Amino acid sequence: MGKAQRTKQWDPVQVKEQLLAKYPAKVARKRAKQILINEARENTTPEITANVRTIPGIITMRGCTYAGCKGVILGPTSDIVNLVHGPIGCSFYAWLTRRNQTSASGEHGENFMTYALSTDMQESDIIFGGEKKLAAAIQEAYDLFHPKSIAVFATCPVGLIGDDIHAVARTMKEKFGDCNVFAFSCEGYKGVSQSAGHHIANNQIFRHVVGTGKKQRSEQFRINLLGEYNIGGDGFEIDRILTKCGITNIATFSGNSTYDQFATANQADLSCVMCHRSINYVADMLETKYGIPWIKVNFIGAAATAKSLRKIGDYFQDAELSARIESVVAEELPSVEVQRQQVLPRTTGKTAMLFVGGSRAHHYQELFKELGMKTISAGYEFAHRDDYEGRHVIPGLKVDADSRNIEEIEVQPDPHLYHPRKSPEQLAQLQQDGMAFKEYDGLIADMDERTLVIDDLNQYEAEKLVELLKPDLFCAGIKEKYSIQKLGVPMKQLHSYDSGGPYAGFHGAVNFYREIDRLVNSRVWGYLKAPWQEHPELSATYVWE
Amino acid sequence: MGKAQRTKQWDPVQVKEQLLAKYPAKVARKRAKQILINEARENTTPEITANVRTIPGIITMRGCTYAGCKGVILGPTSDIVNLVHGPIGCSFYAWLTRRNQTSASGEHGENFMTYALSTDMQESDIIFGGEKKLAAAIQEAYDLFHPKSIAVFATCPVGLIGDDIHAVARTMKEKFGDCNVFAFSCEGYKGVSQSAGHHIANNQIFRHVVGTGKKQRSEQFRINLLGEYNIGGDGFEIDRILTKCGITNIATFSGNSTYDQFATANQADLSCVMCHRSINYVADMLETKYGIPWIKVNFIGAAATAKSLRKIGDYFQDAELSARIESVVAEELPSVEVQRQQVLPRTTGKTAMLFVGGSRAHHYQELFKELGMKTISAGYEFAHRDDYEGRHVIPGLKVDADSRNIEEIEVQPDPHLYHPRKSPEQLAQLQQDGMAFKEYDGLIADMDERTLVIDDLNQYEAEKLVELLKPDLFCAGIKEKYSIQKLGVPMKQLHSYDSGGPYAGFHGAVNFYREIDRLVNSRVWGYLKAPWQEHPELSATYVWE
Amino acid sequence: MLLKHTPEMISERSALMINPAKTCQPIGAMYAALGIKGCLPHSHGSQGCCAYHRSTLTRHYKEPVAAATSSFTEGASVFGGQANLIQAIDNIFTVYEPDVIAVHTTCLSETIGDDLPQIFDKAIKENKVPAGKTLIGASTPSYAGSHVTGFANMVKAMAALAQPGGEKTGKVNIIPGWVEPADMEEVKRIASLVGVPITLFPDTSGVLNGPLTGVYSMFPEAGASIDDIKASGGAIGTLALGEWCSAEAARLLDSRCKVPCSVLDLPIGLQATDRFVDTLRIIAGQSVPDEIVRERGRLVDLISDMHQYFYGRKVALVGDPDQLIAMTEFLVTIDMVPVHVVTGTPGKKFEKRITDLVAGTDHTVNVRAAGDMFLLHQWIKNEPVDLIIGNSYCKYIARDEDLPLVRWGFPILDRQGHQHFPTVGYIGGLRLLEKILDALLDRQDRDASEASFELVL
Amino acid sequence: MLLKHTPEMISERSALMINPAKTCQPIGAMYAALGIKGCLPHSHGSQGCCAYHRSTLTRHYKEPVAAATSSFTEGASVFGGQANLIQAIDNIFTVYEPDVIAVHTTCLSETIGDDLPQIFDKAIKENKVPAGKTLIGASTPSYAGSHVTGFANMVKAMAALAQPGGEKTGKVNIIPGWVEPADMEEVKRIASLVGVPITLFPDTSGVLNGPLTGVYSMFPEAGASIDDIKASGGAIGTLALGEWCSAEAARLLDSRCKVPCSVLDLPIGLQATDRFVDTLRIIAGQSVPDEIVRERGRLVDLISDMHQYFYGRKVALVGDPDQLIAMTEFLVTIDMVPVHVVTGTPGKKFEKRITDLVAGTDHTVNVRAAGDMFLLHQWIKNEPVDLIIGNSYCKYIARDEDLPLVRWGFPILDRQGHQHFPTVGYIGGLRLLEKILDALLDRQDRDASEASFELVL
Repeated sequence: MGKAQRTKQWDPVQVKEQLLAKYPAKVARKRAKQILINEARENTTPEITANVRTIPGIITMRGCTYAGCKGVILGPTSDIVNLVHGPIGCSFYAWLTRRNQTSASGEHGENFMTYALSTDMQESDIIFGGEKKLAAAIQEAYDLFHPKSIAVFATCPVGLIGDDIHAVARTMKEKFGDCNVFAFSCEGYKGVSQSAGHHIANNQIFRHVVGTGKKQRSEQFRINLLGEYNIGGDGFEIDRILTKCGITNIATFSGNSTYDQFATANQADLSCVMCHRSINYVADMLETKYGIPWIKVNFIGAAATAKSLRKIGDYFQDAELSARIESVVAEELPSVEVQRQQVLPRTTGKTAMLFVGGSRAHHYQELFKELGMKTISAGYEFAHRDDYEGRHVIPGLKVDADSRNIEEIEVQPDPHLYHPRKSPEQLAQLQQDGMAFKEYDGLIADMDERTLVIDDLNQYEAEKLVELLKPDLFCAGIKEKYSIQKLGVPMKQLHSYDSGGPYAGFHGAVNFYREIDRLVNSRVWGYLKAPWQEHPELSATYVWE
Repeated sequence: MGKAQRTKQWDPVQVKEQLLAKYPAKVARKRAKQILINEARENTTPEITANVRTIPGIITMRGCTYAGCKGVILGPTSDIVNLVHGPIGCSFYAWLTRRNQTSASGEHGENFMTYALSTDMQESDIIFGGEKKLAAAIQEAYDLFHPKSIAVFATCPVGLIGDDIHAVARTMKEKFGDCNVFAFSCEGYKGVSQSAGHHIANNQIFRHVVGTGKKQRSEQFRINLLGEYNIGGDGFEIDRILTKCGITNIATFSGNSTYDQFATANQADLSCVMCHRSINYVADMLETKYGIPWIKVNFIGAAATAKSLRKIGDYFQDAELSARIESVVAEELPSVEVQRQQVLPRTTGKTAMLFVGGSRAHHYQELFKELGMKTISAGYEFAHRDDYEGRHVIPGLKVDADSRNIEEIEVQPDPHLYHPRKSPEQLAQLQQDGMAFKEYDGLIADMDERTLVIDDLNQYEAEKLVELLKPDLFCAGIKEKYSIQKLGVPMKQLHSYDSGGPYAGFHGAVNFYREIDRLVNSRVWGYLKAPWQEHPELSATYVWE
Repeated sequence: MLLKHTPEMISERSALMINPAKTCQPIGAMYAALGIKGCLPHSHGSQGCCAYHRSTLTRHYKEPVAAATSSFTEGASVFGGQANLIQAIDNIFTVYEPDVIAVHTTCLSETIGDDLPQIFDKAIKENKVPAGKTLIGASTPSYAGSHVTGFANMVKAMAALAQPGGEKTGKVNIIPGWVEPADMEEVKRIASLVGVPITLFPDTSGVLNGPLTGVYSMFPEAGASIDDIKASGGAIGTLALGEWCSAEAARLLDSRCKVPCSVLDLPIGLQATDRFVDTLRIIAGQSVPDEIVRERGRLVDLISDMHQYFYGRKVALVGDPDQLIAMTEFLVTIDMVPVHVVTGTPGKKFEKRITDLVAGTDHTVNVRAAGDMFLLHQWIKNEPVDLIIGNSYCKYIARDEDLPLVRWGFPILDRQGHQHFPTVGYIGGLRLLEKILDALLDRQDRDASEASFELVL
Repeated sequence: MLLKHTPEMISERSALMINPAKTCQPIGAMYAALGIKGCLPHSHGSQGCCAYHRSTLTRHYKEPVAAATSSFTEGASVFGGQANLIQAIDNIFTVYEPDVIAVHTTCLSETIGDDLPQIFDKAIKENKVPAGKTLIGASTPSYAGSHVTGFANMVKAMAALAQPGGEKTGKVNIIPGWVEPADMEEVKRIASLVGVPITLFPDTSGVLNGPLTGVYSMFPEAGASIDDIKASGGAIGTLALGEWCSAEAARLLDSRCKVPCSVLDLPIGLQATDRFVDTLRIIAGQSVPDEIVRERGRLVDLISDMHQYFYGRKVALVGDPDQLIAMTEFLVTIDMVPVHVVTGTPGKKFEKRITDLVAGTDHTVNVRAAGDMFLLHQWIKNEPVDLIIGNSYCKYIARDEDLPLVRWGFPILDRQGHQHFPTVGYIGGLRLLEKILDALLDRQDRDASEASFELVL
């Protein structure tokens, strides 16, 4: 894998062909639509197929709806007891494996994230139904922990055998009186990826929790941060910066969150969306029901962080806030820049590929740009077309059989809690001044021409891509890590950060610079061949000293 | 090694013959005098040869004079900087290897025991003399540590090349003014064992330190504890008990001791000698020079501890003290007894052999008795005849070539500091009441008939003894440990306690009971043979289930 | 406190499992299938199962774990997964070209009643299975047994490949159980030293502790070959190591192919290894070679040298039944005291066996088969221990209770090296002793006062 | 603080060594001699030397270390130790019946000028040496070099037994240096796998990691035989592993017997092992066998898997020159940063070599050959590190500075297991990586806040 090979021109069309060559025709046809060569077009973004079924037998990076619901969305909340109704495995696998950190800041310092609760369904439960066992388990959880809320998650067989988990939850909620019990029909087979699970999770949180909070929030400059999961402490860093700026984060959905934060999220003045994919519909619902406008933000990358802060400042139109934001940026950015400059000569010109879940495949391109690195291929594991092409495609999205059963909540302005944060005139003025509400242009627009955008990349294509394009770095998840590294290419997990992080905000950027420097300049990849493989010839006799 | 073999009668005469059988005649003759079969005699103890040269080539347990001086006597003192003048090895080996614990109770919490200081003599020093280097090293040690005292130790070459370490020490002491520098001519080749080193060490401490203390000690019931080195915290336990009884230990020679303790040792009212071998002459000198009577004590064994405390109480003739001692014994002994009774059924009837340095080969027989165990053979590594036969033989001891050069200090009553603690009448009365001053009856008197008492036991004899007598436990030092255990017999280090201890006093007794229970009842020794060695026959075919 | 909501007082739970000491069958089947040469494991169910199993195995072994899934949608879940599986088989053989696909079911496909043999037949009829290629199937419903059961079921499916009435091979089948790749290697080394020709299946050595060479091979040159597994029906006999993981397969070989079997404990620790070696030498009709005798002697030696630190120290254990049985015996052997033993895999036989092993000591043992780590933690709160031995999840208990932990078992997610050094055999015993001693002495050093801090231990 | 008197400010010392990183020659000679089959080491000096060496070796190896001494008295020290040594030789051959007595001198006998060859001659003339028995002698004055020098000198004395002009054996001599018994075993295993017939001397494997069987044999069936050592003069060549421990002996074989030699680094770590294996395969004219290639690949794999925890972490090292050179290279290989390196054994070449090894990195290294652990500690106070690697004495520094410690080198007095697992070769590299990672991650776990305590690492 010499430098020469790496830098040589490659033809994306040929690469795409090679990715598809070995597939059965039907698979090739399908995948062809999910592999897009980015081209310059006038005012249009090329169309990609996304959010479609995984092909059986083609080794995918994706997980399931349960993973998206319990693992991703509800996992990071410290004071809700999560009870998985099903055989033991699903509870086990989602137990402490996501690295969402918590400061356990609930009312009584609760932290249930270290507990995996399950009804451990047995064959008899499958045959005779598991509702009684579920009710008993909820009771036992309540008796042990006395939490303010218990969330119940269905795994695959639950839906099939017809357990009515919502009815059980309702009954128990009523019985307890002081504990909000609610349930998620997030069976793993639903939808086509984790994305369906996010949706199910967010809907239920919105329905059962948001707006129920008694506490009146009176802080200045109140926002919600949507789609931030505090992996490796990202949320801590963002909160640090927000606090420094004088901005109050009412609720993060759902990194380091608490039940009460969700419950009072309706009191925010602005919703800021990090991961568009996992939660943009919640932002919409918050606006419709409570009158909270939303903007897209990105705290991945130092410049992006500064930009997002200013965007929030602009929204509030408060001179003092804006000044404070400027002073925070002025205080933090220079030392980040010093670190960047140190690393830059060692990273400039290197190439990266990013294939991760939601927005990270997009956001992290900011950081790579700051490092002078080029993202030559990227894609999402579970995105929809709008995440690639921008929100303008949403009205035209087709609802297929797999998406149809994922509930869309219809919301109306809340008779008591709805109040518009800005007058129509103010909003119009803000928009005129450049503030983009409810806007996201997607990943494709930000990528260079002739790069490859690939949806639901699989094991086979990943390996081919690496062989053909020899990137300096490949980013994906744990399942992909070692097969890529076996090829002699460093692989960075952008789900779990390989136990690293935080990578968000200013401190996070510095962490990331250092980590990428380590990865693309490690000595390790020079050891693949033994000396006798480099020089296999055998001299007739050994030359002694 | 079945039980049957272990309990069968053995003939000590035959055993002795077998121990000697393989030796060259000259060696056999010499060793015959050091191997004694204990016999009942009327009012006489059988005579044994001891404190004689080790036989070259016969693998001995003994160490050298330096080891006895630096390692044993000076090692446990926390606030004297010990500087070894010689090649590096001797300093290295005596570095933290003796397990003498310290509470660093010097004036400023000094603890120099973790430091090994050496002049690291090089060939040029051997050729041209090492005095200058020694002086420079003393200066550097002083500059770094500013101790109140620096002790200098000579190793083998120093004496041979004629370095005058005492002159160097004197010069530096005068130069510093606030630091007592003194030296020990403890070259390893002197004497025949560590014993000579103890003597050299104790003499110099007595000469350079004792009696120089400015502090007036005014506590009640002041004693010195001589010959206790705080291995594994023994001294801590003894001090705990003494303190509880209201007895003040002015100075321990030299476990957990400080310079100032030595310096004020002349102010004690009584010297209590633990290890007769290493220090009895100091007790004599303390009496002669300062008027402090001495008695033999033993804090190894619960009963022995109680007995020793009462002995001290009897000496002071103070009703309150005696009452306090009784109450301490009454408080502590019963729980020791409970522990003993628990272990007793598991240890009764087991046999032990003890071959250790000074008094332990004698004292620990107390503990084994408490465990219902029989000591079938014992001896000292470096004792003199009086340690075996009792002090009555001292006047008749021959001074041979090896002992002649080990200085005996002649002391006189100190013109200022001498004052008799008791009047002659009081002493006479005490003696009449059974108080034995300056008395030690030796090991032989306490051992059963037909047991074997062996001086300077060596590797070969140890192995033979174990093979022939199959004891349940063998006690010696680290060098012996593993060859004994290879024979399938547990081996307890009674120098270092195998990292165990304390074994002195009441708590120590309990520790020892448990440890011996572990050793003689361990499952380990049942694993020596594999099943195929127990049943080596091969069936024609394996019997499947 | 990270587990601050765990109360000391134990209340029996009838329905709620908290902090499981087990996971579900399919992951075991997947691990077992990786021990077949040229095999791609396939999860017949929702794609999340496969993702979870691959992730967990990858985190434990730090190696690529390739496996495919039928990626059920809601439709398949209602109408059956046959179409998905046949399509998957076709895609897999076309794209990845394995020699074998080892399919295991999930709670999903089991609940809807998919019938693997029937689907396999159809796939073959539809020419989706190229010549010379093999399909294996195991029924591994997640709602019965545990990951251990799933492993056993997949191994049983391998044994079902064995052909009755075939040629006598003169070899012995050894079924090693769910042990690390290095353990499988060590079992082979021991058998080879004793002179017993064996077929080991499954065999993940070289698969899940592979080299880094710049080449990724989805199917490394390692694992038990299908030919060897098929020929295992002509073996002299089968040694099943571990009742839970291996016995069923061995018994199937017996009933199907008349290959007699013995079920031994996992050769972990002195005495279980003794029995394993003794069995091998009797089968081989050979003397035990000096090298093994020396290794044994070294283990006994180290036991004696470390004994003072082990004696009477209390241990809490959690893991899988076969491992725990062997480890409990080993701990008793070295005079340690197993105080609490929990596995998640159900089975009363387990509780009896553990109780029997500890019966010879002065102590009693808390043992629970269908237990969980919440209970284990409560037991520890009620009767403290000196050491925990178990998987990475134990670190939370260890931290809260300030106890040393020896990581052993599955999964180990926060340390590396376990793949490379066996804990079976005498050499494995040395490693275990070293690990236990290090844990105890690190703690002793940490807690020592300055006065009692020791250079020499 | 246990080393509370160690100031941060460094003052150069001209005369005073504090907390040495070395000890004296004779102990090295004694260890080397234990690697000869049927050999009783003999210390010609005061009995204290022998007692100290035996104690230290015993504490490190946890095995019996038999050795005799001339037990000098004051008389012998003045008039010479000839009588003592001859008497000792007689007693030893009579009582213990070794095949060989390997005598080393001490500062005492060197200072008085005892001449071993002359004494040996006299002993032989006086018929104190039975037929077929061998005397070896090495001059090992304690006031020159270090324990490493003493080891090298005794090995050189072995090489001096080699007979010039003897039969060509077709074998390669390998002088392994002062490494653990398990390391010697591993060197033999590697050579055997590559297909190079070797004579390894000294060879303490089986001697200082012996079994417990109920039998004590002062002379186990292990070690390099005198016949093989004598025949080493007819070898193809000699590989000396380690300049400090082994080179002199190899060069003597060259000059005396015309056996050519190469001096390699100790095969510790990836690259030094690469060179060792590459040398072997060139000598053998063979391909490197798959088993070794796989082991190498596993090491590279583990390096890559652990790399994130190693990268940029600073290490302080103390030990012996050959070991430190190899370890420094290995640390650089894995992107760790050797910051302070101290050995006690003098030699400017050492300082240059270490500096050169670190030169390729962005860091500079403090290195001192004739240093001591007091200096090392001061260096650490001035530039803190993430890890200490060294012998048991480092635990005092580690405790005071609250640093993790990997015990490696000599002596290790407070842990066990080092005798049983090699750190040489690729497998040894795996062990070192595991130990380093465990030390770093145990610390990370200890120091993690509750929020950042991780299940998966």
